[in-house]
Amino acid sequence: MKKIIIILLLAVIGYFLADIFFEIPFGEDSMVVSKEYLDKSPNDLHVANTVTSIVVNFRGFDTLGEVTVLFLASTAIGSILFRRRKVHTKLNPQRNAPHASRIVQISAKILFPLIVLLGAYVFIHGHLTPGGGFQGGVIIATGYLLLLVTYRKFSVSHSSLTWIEAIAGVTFAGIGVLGLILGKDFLENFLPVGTINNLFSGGIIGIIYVAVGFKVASELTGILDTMLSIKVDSEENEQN
Amino acid sequence: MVVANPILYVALPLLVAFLLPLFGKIHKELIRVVPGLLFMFLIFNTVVLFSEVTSTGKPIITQIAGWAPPIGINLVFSAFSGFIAGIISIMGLLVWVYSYKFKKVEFDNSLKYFVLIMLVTAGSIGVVLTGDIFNLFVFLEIVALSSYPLVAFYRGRDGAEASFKYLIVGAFASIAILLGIVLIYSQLGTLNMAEISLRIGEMPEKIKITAFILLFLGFGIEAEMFPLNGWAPDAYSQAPGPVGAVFASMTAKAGIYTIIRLVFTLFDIDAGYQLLLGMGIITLVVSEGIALRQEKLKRMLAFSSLGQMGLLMIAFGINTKAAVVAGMFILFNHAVIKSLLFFSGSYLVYNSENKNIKDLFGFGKKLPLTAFLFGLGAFAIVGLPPLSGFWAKLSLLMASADSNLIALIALILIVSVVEIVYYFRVVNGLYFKKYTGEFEPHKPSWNASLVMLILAAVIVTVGLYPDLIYNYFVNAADALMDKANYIQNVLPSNFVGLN
Amino acid sequence: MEATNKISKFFFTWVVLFAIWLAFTSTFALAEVVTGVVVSFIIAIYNFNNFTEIGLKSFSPKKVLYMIQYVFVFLWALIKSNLNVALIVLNPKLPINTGIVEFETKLKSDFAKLVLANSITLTPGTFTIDVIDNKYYIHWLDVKCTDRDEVYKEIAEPFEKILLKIFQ
Amino acid sequence: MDLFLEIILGVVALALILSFVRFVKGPTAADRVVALDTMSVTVISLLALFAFMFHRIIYIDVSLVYAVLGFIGVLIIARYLEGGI
Amino acid sequence: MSNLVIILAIFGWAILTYLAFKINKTLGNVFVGVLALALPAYFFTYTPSDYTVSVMGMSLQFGFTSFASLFAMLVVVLSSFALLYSIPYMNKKDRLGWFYMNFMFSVGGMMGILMSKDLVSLFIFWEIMTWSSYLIVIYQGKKVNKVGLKYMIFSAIGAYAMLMAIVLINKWSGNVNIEQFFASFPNYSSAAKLLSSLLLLTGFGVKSALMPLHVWAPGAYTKSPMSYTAVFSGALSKMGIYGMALVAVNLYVHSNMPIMGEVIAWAGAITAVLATFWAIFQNDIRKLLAYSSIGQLGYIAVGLGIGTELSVFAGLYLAILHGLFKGVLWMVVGAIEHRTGKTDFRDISGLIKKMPFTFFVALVAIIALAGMPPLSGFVGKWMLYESMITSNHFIMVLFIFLSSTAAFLYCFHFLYGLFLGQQEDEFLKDVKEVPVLMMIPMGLISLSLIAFGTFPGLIFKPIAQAMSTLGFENVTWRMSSLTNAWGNSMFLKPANFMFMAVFVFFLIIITVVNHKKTKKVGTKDIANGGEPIRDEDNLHYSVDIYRPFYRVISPIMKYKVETFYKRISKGIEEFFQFFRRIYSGNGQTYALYVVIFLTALLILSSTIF
Amino acid sequence: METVLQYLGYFFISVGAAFLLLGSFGILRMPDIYSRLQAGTKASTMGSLGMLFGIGFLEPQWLPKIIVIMIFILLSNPISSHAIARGSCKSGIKPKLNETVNSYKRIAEGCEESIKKEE
Amino acid sequence: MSEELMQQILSISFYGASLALILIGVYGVLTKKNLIKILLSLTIVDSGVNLLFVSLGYIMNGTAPIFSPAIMDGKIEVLKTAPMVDPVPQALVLTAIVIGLGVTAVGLALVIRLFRHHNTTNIDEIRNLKW
Ligand code: NA
Ligand code: NA
Repeated sequence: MKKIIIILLLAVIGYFLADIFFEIPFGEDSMVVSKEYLDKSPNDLHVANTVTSIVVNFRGFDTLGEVTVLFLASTAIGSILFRRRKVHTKLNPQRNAPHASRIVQISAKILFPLIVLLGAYVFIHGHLTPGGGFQGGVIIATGYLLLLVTYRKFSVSHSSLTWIEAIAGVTFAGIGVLGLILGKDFLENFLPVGTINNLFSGGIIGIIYVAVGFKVASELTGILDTMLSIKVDSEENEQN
Repeated sequence: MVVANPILYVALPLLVAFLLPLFGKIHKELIRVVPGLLFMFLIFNTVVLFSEVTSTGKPIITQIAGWAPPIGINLVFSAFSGFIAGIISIMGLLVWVYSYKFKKVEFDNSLKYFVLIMLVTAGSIGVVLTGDIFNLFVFLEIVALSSYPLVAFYRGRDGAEASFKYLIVGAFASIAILLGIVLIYSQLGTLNMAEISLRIGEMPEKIKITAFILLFLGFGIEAEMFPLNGWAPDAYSQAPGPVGAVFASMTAKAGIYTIIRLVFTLFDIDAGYQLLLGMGIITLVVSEGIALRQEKLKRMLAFSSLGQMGLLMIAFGINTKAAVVAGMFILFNHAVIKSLLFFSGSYLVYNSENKNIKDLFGFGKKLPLTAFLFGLGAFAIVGLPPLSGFWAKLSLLMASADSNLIALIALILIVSVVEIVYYFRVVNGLYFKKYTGEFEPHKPSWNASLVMLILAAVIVTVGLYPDLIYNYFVNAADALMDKANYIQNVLPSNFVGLN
Repeated sequence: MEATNKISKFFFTWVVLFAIWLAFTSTFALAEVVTGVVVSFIIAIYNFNNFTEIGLKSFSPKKVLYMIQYVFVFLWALIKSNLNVALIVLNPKLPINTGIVEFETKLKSDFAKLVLANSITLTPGTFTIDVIDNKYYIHWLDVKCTDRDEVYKEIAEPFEKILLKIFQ
Repeated sequence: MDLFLEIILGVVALALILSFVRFVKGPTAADRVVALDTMSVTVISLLALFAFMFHRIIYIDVSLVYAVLGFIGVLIIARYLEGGI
Repeated sequence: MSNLVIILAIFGWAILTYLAFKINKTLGNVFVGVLALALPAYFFTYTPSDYTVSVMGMSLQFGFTSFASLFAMLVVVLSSFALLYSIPYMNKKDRLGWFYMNFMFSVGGMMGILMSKDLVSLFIFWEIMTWSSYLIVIYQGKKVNKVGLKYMIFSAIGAYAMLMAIVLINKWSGNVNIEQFFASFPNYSSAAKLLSSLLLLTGFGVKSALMPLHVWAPGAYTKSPMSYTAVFSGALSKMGIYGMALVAVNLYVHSNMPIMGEVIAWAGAITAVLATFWAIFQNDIRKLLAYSSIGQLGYIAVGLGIGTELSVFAGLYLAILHGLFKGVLWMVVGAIEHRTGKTDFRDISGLIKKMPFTFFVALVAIIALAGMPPLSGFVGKWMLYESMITSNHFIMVLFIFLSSTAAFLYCFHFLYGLFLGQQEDEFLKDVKEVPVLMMIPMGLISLSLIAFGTFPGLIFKPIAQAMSTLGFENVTWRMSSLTNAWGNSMFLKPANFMFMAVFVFFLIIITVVNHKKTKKVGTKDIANGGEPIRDEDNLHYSVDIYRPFYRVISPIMKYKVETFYKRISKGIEEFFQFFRRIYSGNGQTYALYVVIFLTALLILSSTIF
Repeated sequence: METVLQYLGYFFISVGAAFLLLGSFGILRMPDIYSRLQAGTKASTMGSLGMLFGIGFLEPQWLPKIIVIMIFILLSNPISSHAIARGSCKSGIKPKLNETVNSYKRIAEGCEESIKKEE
Repeated sequence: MSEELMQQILSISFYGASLALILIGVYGVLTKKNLIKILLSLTIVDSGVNLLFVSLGYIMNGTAPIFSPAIMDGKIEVLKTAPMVDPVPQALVLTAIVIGLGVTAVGLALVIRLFRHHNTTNIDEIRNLKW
């Protein structure tokens, strides 16, 4: 009964939304501000990837927020799952999962550096290719995930993660504030923009994206490690 | 080098939040000290910026990354948004002082706690200041994501349950908001709020209304509008005491701000005001009525908070200058008084397992100061003169009278009686029921007492001399209601004509 | 001995990673090359111990030759296997006779075992379900024999011969 | 030329659809993972094909990243099937 | 010095007193004494000046009208006496600082109400008075939960009715000035007239405990310390009368809405009768006095409601008197409570021997209350009857007469049950007369009652002045007479003397006759004949004395307003209990609400937008 | 020269597409998960390799990257199939085996053995 | 295939797919009892919205808004025939995805704790807070 009602409700919503969606012509150029971005990204910022220049520069403030969201998620998960971090740090999680296949373990060893390299490539070339700090960071975190799921005893040092997180975050926000100190806007570019499609182009955009890459990688790795290491904690007394 | 800048409201907390773990490695105490310094700076920032806004009479528009709006994101520090930002930052400092001794022994917990408090503050201020609708969405998410862990901060309680409910409903909110933004962007090609406001008429009627509905829904969830506020009582009641105050004074403020901006600035839909008014009335009546039936103190406070949000929606829904001024007053009061109630209330039920109202019977003698301050808060929130709550209620009633909403006046007053019933039940119990001795009360620490006394002093001072801050409300109302001025300040140049 | 081994491993890792970097960037622009050197250096520092077992020895001409040989053997097996699968799949009767067999390998190196397992997986009608110590468990689409030695001869021997040479 | 690519595109799409049928049919989670694995490999090829069609190497990068993420995704589900991560 | 400063000084003094009690009890008492003396001294010597404050764009005005001065006099006199009385009375209680602070706050609040020339400041002081009295009601902390809540709820209902009136008046008149409200009232639409005045009346009616808004009063009067109840029932309830007089006279009399005046008058009459009945059946002195107060306030409402010059005059006169004699009576109860610790008729008897002074003042006050000559109450009743008759309210006369007669019953009960009758030695063993500091206020007020009875002109003067504020100019009065509606003087003295003679005669007869019959028996002796005691045998005046009478009127008494209120509140609670179910605790349901809300908005979008 | 390379490229792309189709056809047709893996892994690996290789012919400057992808696929595809097979085996999915070759015991043994090994 | 037909098909499939994802996800959130399934349903809704946003920014025959060297030099005809799609939705969707990820991760952490506390993942059984 309840399901029928829900389906009816969704049918109504679906009807109205479809009505709206199909009113919007598909594939037509309706850009307004984007035109400016497509013009200014290659010409003013010398950044090939317009998405990147939007993400890091035009709308860099969003991205700072986004990085904060990740930072928050990591903090949140730590806060939600662990009462005393001391118990956890530097302690092998010893998850209850069975051993992974030896084959998978060996391949993980080999693949890990390659994945990290790929991640680094992706975030270093964020302004030239469809990559970026987030994508690169996710790739690196995936590498750690690979190790985490294949090696039961593998654990990431949260202390070093903390350092990376902090330094990367501070780099991002600090570059923003530096712009302010140099008499420009927050997050405004104060470096030479270089030649488009060179690695060293786009001013602060590249630096920020590298910082974002580190931040995302460390944040996500921390989250994954926290989530996968929970079984130790469950033996801890639930009482407050 | 600029000393005060709206951007610092957001940038500095983020910077400090990122750095705080490192500070903690240098010295443990820094974890608790640094956030306080930050909040103090934010207040300094508020003072400087506010005096500038007051003296020039123009809002401060900050562009980010060197791009003028609508290309870049901008912050608008006006008499309206700046005032709310100021309230939030001051409440941030008070929450900090209140929780200074919070879990002193547990390093990691206090680190996370202060990080979350700083970010919820920064997020709320960001919501209020930003001039870009997607950026607003991002800040709302920051607020949400720092609220979830705060709700679930204590393990002995059902915080995780509350937090999960909040998360589900909050996720719906963000989806609705995002969908609304998508629809607006697809039609106008811009995310700048001033430009949206300027060109909203270009949107086809159907899409415009759907976008409005979606945003109204999403912001309504954040603003704790009935029936979208199922998460709120749980979250308020399970969070640590100061966090309840954070919700009342920061996140709820950010929520109501969004809905106000939506109706007042972004869209040109007149029915929006009526919708807001109607939903406010429903929220007020239902929440206050349910508060009447609560056995747990914090849950009662939570429903009372929802009622106050309803009152705010009513005030802004009336949409006259007098009503908006009243709304600003209520907004201010709600932040101050509800915080006092949460602060003192959480000490009253500190050691109680179930946090029932009947657990605190007889505490008037056990915790004289705390009980007194709770009583003062109760007196203030129901609008007894000469406390600040009275003036807000009076101005709202007068504004309703001016708009010929006589039934509304009666309704608000009837609801106020209900409010009196449940608040005075607690106050009576505090003083005149027997202490059952089931648990020993926990004496507030000096810093908590200090905060509560400051809030009480504000309540009394404003009650005795409302004109102290009344003009700020008037200015804020002016700034909010002058849409053309907002657009002109954000988009001064030829960009107005861009199509 | 230990130290030189480590250095050899490290340089091997560095070189391989840098090569891959170059492949990624597909350019010799100075900035890219310098960045690549640095990045692969950093990654190599943290991973060289796991990344390889024999280090720079892998580049000895003999081993390279064997590798090339292996590639061809493998590619041939791959093509064969695919045609085999194609025939089976496209045959309306679906002529399969599946079973699981096992054999023991002589390989000691982990990497060799990995390569063997992968090779078996990619070649006709077989794939590795599990490897426990020296025992390989193989799923065979068209079981021809079940005896360990026969199975070894049928499935693993052609690869193992070469692998033994590469990874010693 | 265009026709050729369109036919190839059609074939690859058909492959995707067939795998998707298996994905929907199941019956076990493992079967779905197999289908998913096949689909992800197909998508890698598809992305490369797009790169060629639009003459943009950037899609090759996408394909590479997709390969890595798809692989690890499948691996994790497989680990889950094994009885824990 | 402006008026406002006095009030602020009182408030400030209240806080200082609180702090003084924190330091030392004696110091605190000194602070109380100082205010008790300074208040009348200052009030009767200063010259009022007006003062205006601007708050949130409204101008709030302060200053005394002569009408307000009349009430202010009562407040000042009663408050300072009660404060003095409190010093010994409250001696043994704790949290004195808190008590006195709130006491002074409520005094300040009352003065503020009287000084307010605009509705907003009136409301503010009204609320200060309300919550400070509330805090005193619950101050003793014994079984006060329900009482306090009831008081607060009714006060809130009243106050919010008033507040609604205020905001509407602000809209219709353009400001909140009281005089301008009265001035512009004739221009109101009839609905506005009705609404604004009814709301104001509700507000004032609650404080003056007019039926059916009286429910809070018995409990509240009973639970606060008696020294405060003297002010509470004597002066604070007069604030309601003050407001009602303003509304009734200014709005109904001068704006030709006599029907509304009738409503007030009838409400007063009914209140007078029923409250008197209730008073009769109380076994607790405090309850008796509480209901008696309600009844007396009913008379006053009758006077105000009828709205002729004479009736208003009578009402105001009764109001002042009621303040005085009720003040004394509450002090008497306080004295008894102070010395015996009891307030139940069944526990107390024969106090006359040990507390003769208290008996004397009680007697004076009771006579005044009962409206017997030669004391002042008689004058008021006389005027009231005359005004009813001259304005053709004959049926109402019956009501008031019934009430007055019935009042004798409880007066008798009061005097006899407490002071006369069987004396129990064990009970009286430790009882002694109250300290001098308690005697002085009681004595002085009693004296004034006698004086006003004989020379009503003493109090006619300020009342006549007050009447001028209400629009009755040139009320002519003499030391012992008042000019009535036809221009004839009412000669009070002969009537006074006549009644006095009759009273003395009967007093002597009764005393002599009863004295003969009196025989001292031990209290344990009552069934010495072996005869079983039946229910209907009254062995003592204190217990169920008027049971036969109760049987007669019980059909009326069955219908209690309280049950009605209880049902309403029950209904409201159940209604919201239903709403509470909305918060089912299931997160999914909350998400469903969101979807339902969205669907509803989408479906209604074409209608709403 | 260019055209030869192009035609080679087209050839490989066609082969790749064909094998991709074949692979998905295989996983649809095969009776149990293990045999589906047989078909799926081999054919799809082959298919993607072919397609990538073909594209490498057509866009020679992309070749380095394409080779990296191919190596990655060669390395990862068999491993993921292996992992799936092992996972299904451990989660208790029985293979549909021909009764004449009674080797089901072995897989069962294999699983048990490997599980024992863990403990 | 004519351009318009292509546009129609694409429009129906993209808009339809995103709408379907949204509705399916919401349905899942409202009906699934398992906390994890509810979270996954939320991510499905997110995907639907993101897909919608990206498809709204699409321009027929458009290409990714990245100026590669070839395009900059104008040597290849791509520049003339293929306009660049709107980059803003892509940038915003990136942000939205990251935010969604954060929310999902926090949600999962909460689920873990709820499971420990209540020993169930059935949302109907986790109702200590109500009324
Ligand atoms: Na979200
Ligand atoms: Na478009």
